[in-house]
Amino acid sequence: MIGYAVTFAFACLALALGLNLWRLLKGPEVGDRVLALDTMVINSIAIIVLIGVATTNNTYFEAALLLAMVGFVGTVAYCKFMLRGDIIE
Amino acid sequence: MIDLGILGEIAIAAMLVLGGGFALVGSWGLVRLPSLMERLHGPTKATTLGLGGILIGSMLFFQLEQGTWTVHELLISLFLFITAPIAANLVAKVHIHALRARHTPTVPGPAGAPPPPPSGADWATHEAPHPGTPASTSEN
Amino acid sequence: MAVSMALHILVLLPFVSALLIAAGATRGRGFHSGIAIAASAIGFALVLSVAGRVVGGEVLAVSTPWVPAIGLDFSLMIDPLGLMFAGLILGIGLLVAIYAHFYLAKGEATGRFFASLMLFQGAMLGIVISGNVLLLLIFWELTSLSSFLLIGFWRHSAEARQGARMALAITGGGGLVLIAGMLLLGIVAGSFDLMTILQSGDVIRSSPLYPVILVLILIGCFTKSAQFPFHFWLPHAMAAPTPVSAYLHSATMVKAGVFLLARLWPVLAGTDLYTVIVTSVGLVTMVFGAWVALFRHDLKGILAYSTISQLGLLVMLLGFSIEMAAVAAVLHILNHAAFKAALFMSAGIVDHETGTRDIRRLGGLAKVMPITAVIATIAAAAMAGLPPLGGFISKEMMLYETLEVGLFGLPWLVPVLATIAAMLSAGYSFRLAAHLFFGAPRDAGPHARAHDPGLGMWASPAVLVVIAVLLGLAPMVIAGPLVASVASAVIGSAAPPLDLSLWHGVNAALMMSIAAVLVGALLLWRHAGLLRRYEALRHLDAKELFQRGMAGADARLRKLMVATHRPSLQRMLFATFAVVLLLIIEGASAGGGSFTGPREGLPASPIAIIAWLLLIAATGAVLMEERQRFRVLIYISVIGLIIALAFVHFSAPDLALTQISVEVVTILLLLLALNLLPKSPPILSSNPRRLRDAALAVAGGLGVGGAAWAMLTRETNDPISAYHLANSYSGGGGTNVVNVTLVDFRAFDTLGEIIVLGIAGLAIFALLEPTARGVAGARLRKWQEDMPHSPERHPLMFVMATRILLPLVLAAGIYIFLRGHNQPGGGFIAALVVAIAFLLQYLASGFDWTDARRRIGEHFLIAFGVLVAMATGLGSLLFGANFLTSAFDYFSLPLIGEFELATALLFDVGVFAVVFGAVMLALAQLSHISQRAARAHAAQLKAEKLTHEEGEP
Amino acid sequence: MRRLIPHPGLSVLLVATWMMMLNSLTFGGLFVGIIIGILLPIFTAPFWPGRPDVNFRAGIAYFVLVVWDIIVANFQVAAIILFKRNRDLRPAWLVIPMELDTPEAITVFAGTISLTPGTVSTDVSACGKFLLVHALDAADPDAEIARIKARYETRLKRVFA
Amino acid sequence: MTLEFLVASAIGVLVAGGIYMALRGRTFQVVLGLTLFSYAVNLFLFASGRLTVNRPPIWSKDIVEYADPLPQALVLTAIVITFGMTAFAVVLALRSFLESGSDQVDGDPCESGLNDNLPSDDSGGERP
Amino acid sequence: MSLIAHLASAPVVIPALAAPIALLVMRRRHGLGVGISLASCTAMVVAALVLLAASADGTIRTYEIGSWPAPFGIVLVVDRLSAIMLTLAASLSLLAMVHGVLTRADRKGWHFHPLFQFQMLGLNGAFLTGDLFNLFVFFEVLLIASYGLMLHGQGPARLKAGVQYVIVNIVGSSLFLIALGLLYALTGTLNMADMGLRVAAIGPEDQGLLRVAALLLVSVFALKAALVPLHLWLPRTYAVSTPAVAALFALMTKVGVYSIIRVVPQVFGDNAGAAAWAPAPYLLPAAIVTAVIGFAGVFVARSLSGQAAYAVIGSTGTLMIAVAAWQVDALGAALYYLVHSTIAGAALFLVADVVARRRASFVDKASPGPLFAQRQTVGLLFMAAAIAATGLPPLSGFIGKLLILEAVADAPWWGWAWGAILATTLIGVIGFARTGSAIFWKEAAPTDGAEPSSIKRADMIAPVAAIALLAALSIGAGWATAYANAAAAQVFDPAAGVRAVLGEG
Ligand code: NA
Ligand code: NA
Repeated sequence: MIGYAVTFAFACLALALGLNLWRLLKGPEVGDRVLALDTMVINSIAIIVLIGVATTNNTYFEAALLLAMVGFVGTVAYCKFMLRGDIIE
Repeated sequence: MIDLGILGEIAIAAMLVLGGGFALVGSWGLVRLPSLMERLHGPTKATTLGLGGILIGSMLFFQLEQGTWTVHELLISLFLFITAPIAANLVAKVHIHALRARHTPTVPGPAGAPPPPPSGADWATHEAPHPGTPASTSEN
Repeated sequence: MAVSMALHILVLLPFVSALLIAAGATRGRGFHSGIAIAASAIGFALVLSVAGRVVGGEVLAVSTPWVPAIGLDFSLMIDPLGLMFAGLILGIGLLVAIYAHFYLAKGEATGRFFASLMLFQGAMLGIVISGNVLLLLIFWELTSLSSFLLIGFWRHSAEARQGARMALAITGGGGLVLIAGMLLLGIVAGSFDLMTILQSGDVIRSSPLYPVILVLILIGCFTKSAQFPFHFWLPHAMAAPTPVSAYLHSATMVKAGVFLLARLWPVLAGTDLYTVIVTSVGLVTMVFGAWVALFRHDLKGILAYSTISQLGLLVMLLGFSIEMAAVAAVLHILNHAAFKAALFMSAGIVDHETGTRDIRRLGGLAKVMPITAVIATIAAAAMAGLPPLGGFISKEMMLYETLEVGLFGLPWLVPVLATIAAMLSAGYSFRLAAHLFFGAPRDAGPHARAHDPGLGMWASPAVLVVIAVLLGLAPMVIAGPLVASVASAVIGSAAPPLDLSLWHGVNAALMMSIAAVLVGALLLWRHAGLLRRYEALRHLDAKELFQRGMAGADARLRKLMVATHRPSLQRMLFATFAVVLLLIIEGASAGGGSFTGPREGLPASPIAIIAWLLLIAATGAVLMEERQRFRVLIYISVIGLIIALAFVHFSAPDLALTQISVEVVTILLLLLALNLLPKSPPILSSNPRRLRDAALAVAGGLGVGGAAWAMLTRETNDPISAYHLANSYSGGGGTNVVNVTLVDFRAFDTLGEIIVLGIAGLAIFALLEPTARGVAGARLRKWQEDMPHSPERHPLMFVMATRILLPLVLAAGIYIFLRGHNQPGGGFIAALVVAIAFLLQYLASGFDWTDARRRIGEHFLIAFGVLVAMATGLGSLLFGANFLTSAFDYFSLPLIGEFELATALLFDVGVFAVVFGAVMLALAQLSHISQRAARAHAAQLKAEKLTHEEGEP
Repeated sequence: MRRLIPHPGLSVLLVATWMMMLNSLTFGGLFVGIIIGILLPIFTAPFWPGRPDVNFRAGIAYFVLVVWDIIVANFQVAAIILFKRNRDLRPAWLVIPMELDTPEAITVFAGTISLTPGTVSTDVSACGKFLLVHALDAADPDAEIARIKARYETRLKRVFA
Repeated sequence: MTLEFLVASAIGVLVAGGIYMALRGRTFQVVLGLTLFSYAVNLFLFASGRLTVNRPPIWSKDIVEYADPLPQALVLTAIVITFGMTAFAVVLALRSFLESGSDQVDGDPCESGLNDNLPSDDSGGERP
Repeated sequence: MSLIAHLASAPVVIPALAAPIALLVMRRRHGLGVGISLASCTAMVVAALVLLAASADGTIRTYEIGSWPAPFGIVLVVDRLSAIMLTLAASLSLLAMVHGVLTRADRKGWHFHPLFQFQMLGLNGAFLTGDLFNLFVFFEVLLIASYGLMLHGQGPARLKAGVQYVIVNIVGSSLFLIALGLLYALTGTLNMADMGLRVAAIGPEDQGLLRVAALLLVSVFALKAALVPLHLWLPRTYAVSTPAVAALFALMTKVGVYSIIRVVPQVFGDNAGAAAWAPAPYLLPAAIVTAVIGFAGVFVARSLSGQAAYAVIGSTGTLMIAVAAWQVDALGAALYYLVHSTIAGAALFLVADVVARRRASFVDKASPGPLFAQRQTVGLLFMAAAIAATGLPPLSGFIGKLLILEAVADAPWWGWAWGAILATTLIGVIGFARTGSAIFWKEAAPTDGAEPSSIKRADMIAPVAAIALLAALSIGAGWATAYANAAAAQVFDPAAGVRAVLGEG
């Protein structure tokens, strides 16, 4: 049962990534693209956690943790760039 | 290995399905909602819960399947709790800034342009926060 | 004196004296000339001291191994031929030095002059007494170099500079050809020892390489000896001071070619090829030189062409491949040296006294300069081949020998042309003497203050003229034994019986001589008319041709080089990719084997396919929207994310961690830079170019992707990493094999890697530190923001979030650092995480606020980190182990439990410090400059506003 | 004491975080965690000037409430995304007057609003007295403002006493 | 479809993209091209250990099979070095732009190291 | 283990310590930093000489970093070839450093001394390592340090050239990694000796891939060596660099040549199947064209530094002609000429600087300028450097060229090689004679009157020393060529290397 659930979740996430890509390419606003990227990061964290479950291996959690910690830095930087140009002023 | 009860299995599977489902819904919202401000709601919430579901599923899984407590997932949630609103906030700021600056692809959504605050001051994105107010985190 | 010492002194003396003169270059003329005269005199005395033994048949030789690998020995050898030339070089060198002392004005750079002169003397001596042909080549090239300095002595004159360069180009180039010839000669002979080569004549002449060797060596000789068509450098070398001409063009430089022809006569001569080439080149040169000499007006020009002609004579004689002709050549070498040096010196005196060398402005000088007139007239008579002078004897011998030689099957050709040449040379000799010293002065100006110079100046030519006379009057006494022994040395066997005298009875040669003199007189008589006709003809000026050729070559080469070497990065990269691509294609097709290997593939899950699609789409988007720089960065982020996921999927957690954190820092960096760069630049490339680039890109992608496919579908080949897996825990004390590899098995790589990063930090600092000044500073000040920015610097929520994130992320960093040895993580990733935590502060709260709160400078961190890593590595030396050997142990403390301590962890501290320091240094510098730019902008706006307000009322 | 433990809440959070990262309960781990919990806030104190007074009990209660709200409201948003047509949506801007007066409190308030579904904090006014919030589907903006103020701001005022 | 195909084709696409971008005329594009190229290179180097799913090289007593740790260590080193190089290149590109006002990668045709800022008819500064 | 056993690591340890220490002390005490830097260079010379002497008898010294046995750990290998390169690098570093300090070039920007020491670390590491990936790492160390040094002092020309130099080399490094990946995938090892053994066992189905790897790897080295057509990056980069740095850079192309010499016989030698000597057919034509292009550049360049830069290319071409014969005596000749041409190139750059410093705005352009200080001596120095660069007697270049000519005489293509070498010599001679006569002989009235005030003779120390080294190399040519030939013989006996590195087993 867990196996099916994992497969289902993977499928959902795969689809989600595809939808993110669509928004990423479509835009139209810069904010849309940044948002799409941010969502991709969050979905990726989920994927990494799922890989851990699927392979019964928790070696990958650090990757997920790190992505959660620093993934948004990119988002923030992109936004700061759009707002101020100079991201570190 | 601890015997995995059917209930545990159901719980894990439910959490994973829920999580996957929410993640998908969040990303679907990103695609179908009419403008950036609406789209912003999808990922920041549905996706967090989606991830939350998967995290809880994972925690349960390692507890029930492996007999090892993992609390790493909570840590991930903690960080997301802190970072997700910031990301959303900044994207929103970019939007209203672009609206005001008339950057071309940016158009107001169904809610229109944001109204100004009732006081004389404008929003911080348009007007530097006044010194001495809580909104001001001046350099010193 | 021991032979070896004498020889070494002989060859070293000029060089040592050149050095001495150069060292005392600022001292007086007397010092310089004194050393030169003394050195030449000592050398000459040395030659005289051994002359008896050598003429007596003894060959003095000494050899020291120098470069055995190529058979280059420092071998010196004096046989009669070498002796004669050494005597000429030193004897005439002595006279020239004396002459030059008086000739050169006080203010001239006599130090430079005499140093170069002695250098040249040494080089010439080296040529004639080398016992090893490679050594000879060295001296040969040295004569070209030192003559370059001598000819260009009056460097303010363009003539001198061009003449020097031309001489260098021709004689130096000929020397290079000679190298090829000599090397082949030595290779065929099996040795570069001169004696061995001289004994290998038969082997060489029968070698299939003989024609090649011959031609190459002849080119070397002909260029040096100014043979047609390489003659044209010589007249232009006349831009040199006269002592130089007297030296170079009488007995030395130009004679080097003749010397070498004579030297190698036993080896090369005797074949039809040799005879045809050498004889005809000599003959043509002889006639041509004499013809031109007849119509020159510059005294030195006349002498130059006469030298060309006389050298042609010598070459022709050697070309006959007849023993008696060789004897005649030897004798004429002596004669020519004597009269030509005397003539050059006389010309110099005339020039010195009258201020001109134009024969059309001179005349009747015999009245005012009688001594000079006597000397020069006798010398000219010798040159004309008048009895009872030495010139007559050798010329007559030459004419006699011409009768023995048939060229191209025409027995009359050589004698007739030789006689014509003799007529012409008589003609120009007569003209030289007559127009210079006799008749009426043609131009009062130069004539006015002319008088004979002091003894110092005329002594040298006088001595030479005396010799020239004696060579005619008592040839057998003066030169008989020498010529005989030299001739036998040239021939390689005993010389034919020698009978040098003025009178050999009435024979064809005498008739030809008489004809020559008569016609010569006729030419003098009818000179004016002939000259008009000569000048009416259009003459091909070889110098002009040479210079035009040179300029043309320069222009064309230059155009080609500039066109192909445009500093275009696009070209550089295109060339690189194209070369590599071609090599990949070649390797794959020539190497053979299969494309797809036998390894079974792993099935791809739908999510893997979607991730792949994401990557492809993002890459495509990068290419489609390459000019939308900001968007492109977002797409790059996607690619980075997918690659991190791939690393997770493919069991590489450490890599995933690294990829994630590096990605963030890279994006920050790119955004910082992008802010100051143009955001969407205009299109630069044309469409065909884009197509071409795209084709190359696709091909490159197929190549590398194909290689990846081929690699991935093959089985592994017993990789050494099995050892790492097996020894990681037991030998390295850690379960994370990747980390143990980094800090232990391959810690040396990691040391290099952190140093790379440290250097990058330092170099970035060095690059950006001065940016606020100079042009960049001005540009920064002019920098205009290209979009309206939000006035809010530090968004509230963001700032507050970072306050709690900093300690949390730092804790995570510590955790990642500590667990690295056993679980994914380690110093590098921890450093990046910590750096990101701090960068977040910079992002949120600004540079100044954050920087004021940081405590440790980045420079210190980098230095400290490298030192810690090095100290860890060197620490193992104390325990007798190799550099970077690690140690670890498990300890136990109450309450805390068991824990591990490993030196590798200390090493990782070094890694941490360097990486953190470098990342912070790079980004802080970069952000600083943006900040400065912004400030400068604000300051400018303020200033503008002020002036605006001032202008208002 | 204030210099030794500048942010007690942070110290506790750090120890908890550390233990979560270690993923095991050992004395050794706790020992290191406590050291980190003490040292890191001291080290990072310059980066967090000012110390909000926090009522931890109220804080924990607030946290539980928010988590619950997140879960519940997530379903609402999911329903909107899945089932509500775009033209039926009633997105609106809410301008919420704030009584909170520390940046920490405002941040938590705004963060809460963002995390709880249906609303995203967009901006604070330059005077610091108003919060701009975007609501995904708010038929009655004023009621929504009142709800948010009542549910979160009132409680937060107690947390940041 | 196999993972090997996905990886190999991704490498190929990244290489193609990298080359194309690197051949553009502006520093920023070139740097991005190098970034794409280095992604591909890192993947390639990683792939030299072949693809392995779910066997991270964390040693444990009872596990026999692991992914090859060596390429991973090499790629880690390569990533770090590439980062340093990229950072330097970016800064240099910026610095050069600030100095010259142009972000073109191609130099002035007159600076080929041949220093032909002298009139071209002057043969080495020497006139007949 | 005695200290002498650790000596093999000295050439990397010394600069790796000196650089950070100099970095630390430089901020407060410049003089002390300079002292450390000079001391480090001197120590490297001493260490290299000791290794040179110790390797003379043919011993191959290995040093296992971290005590991990080869091929599993990284091993340093000191044979005659490494010893030669180390000695050359150290001597050159001392020259360049002395010049940099005397001309105060080290003060014209930041971090000259640390960067310089790191550069030496990279060079020495590259010459020492027996591990292919480690070679890559040291390549990167020396490259990034060279970027910093190349841009030292800055200015628009340097920055523009720097962008190209850096980017081309980044591409080169990426290609290096691809080649490394292929080789590891095929052989499962990174140790060069081990790889040489393992290539023999590669099956027929993998030969194409192996050959691709070989060609790719060598083309990367060819890029570093600046062989045509991969040479385009060099002229401007070297011409605009700070002269003290450019002098050291004269060695940089030789690192590429060294790598080719090191890797091809050892890894892609006789038993490498389809990859055996795979690059050989391409190296010779490339070398010949490189020599021609290089000296054509010398002919047309109008500044001394430009000529020096092209001379570096030309000399590499000449050198590679000999290497491309892949025979012991030719390689011996190549090694001798390598040492010579490196020092000669450095001498040219240094002399160009000496000239430029005295001619104010005329710098080292080949246009007549006003009289300048010590013209006589500088002119002589230039002549000596030009003689060295073109390979005329009496300096060692002539012997080097004779060696090469003789060594390739029995190759079927000897005519091409001889023609190229001799013709390029002439082209070079004419080129240098032209610029020399324009600068040292021709005069022009001062136009801007900005004659540099008092230039001391001290800046001639380094170029004079370089010329003296060449003279010594010429006088001691017997010994030097014997050593070079022995080194070449060692290169062509990979089995001995394998025994030394992997043990008898
Ligand atoms: Na590490
Ligand atoms: Na070790």
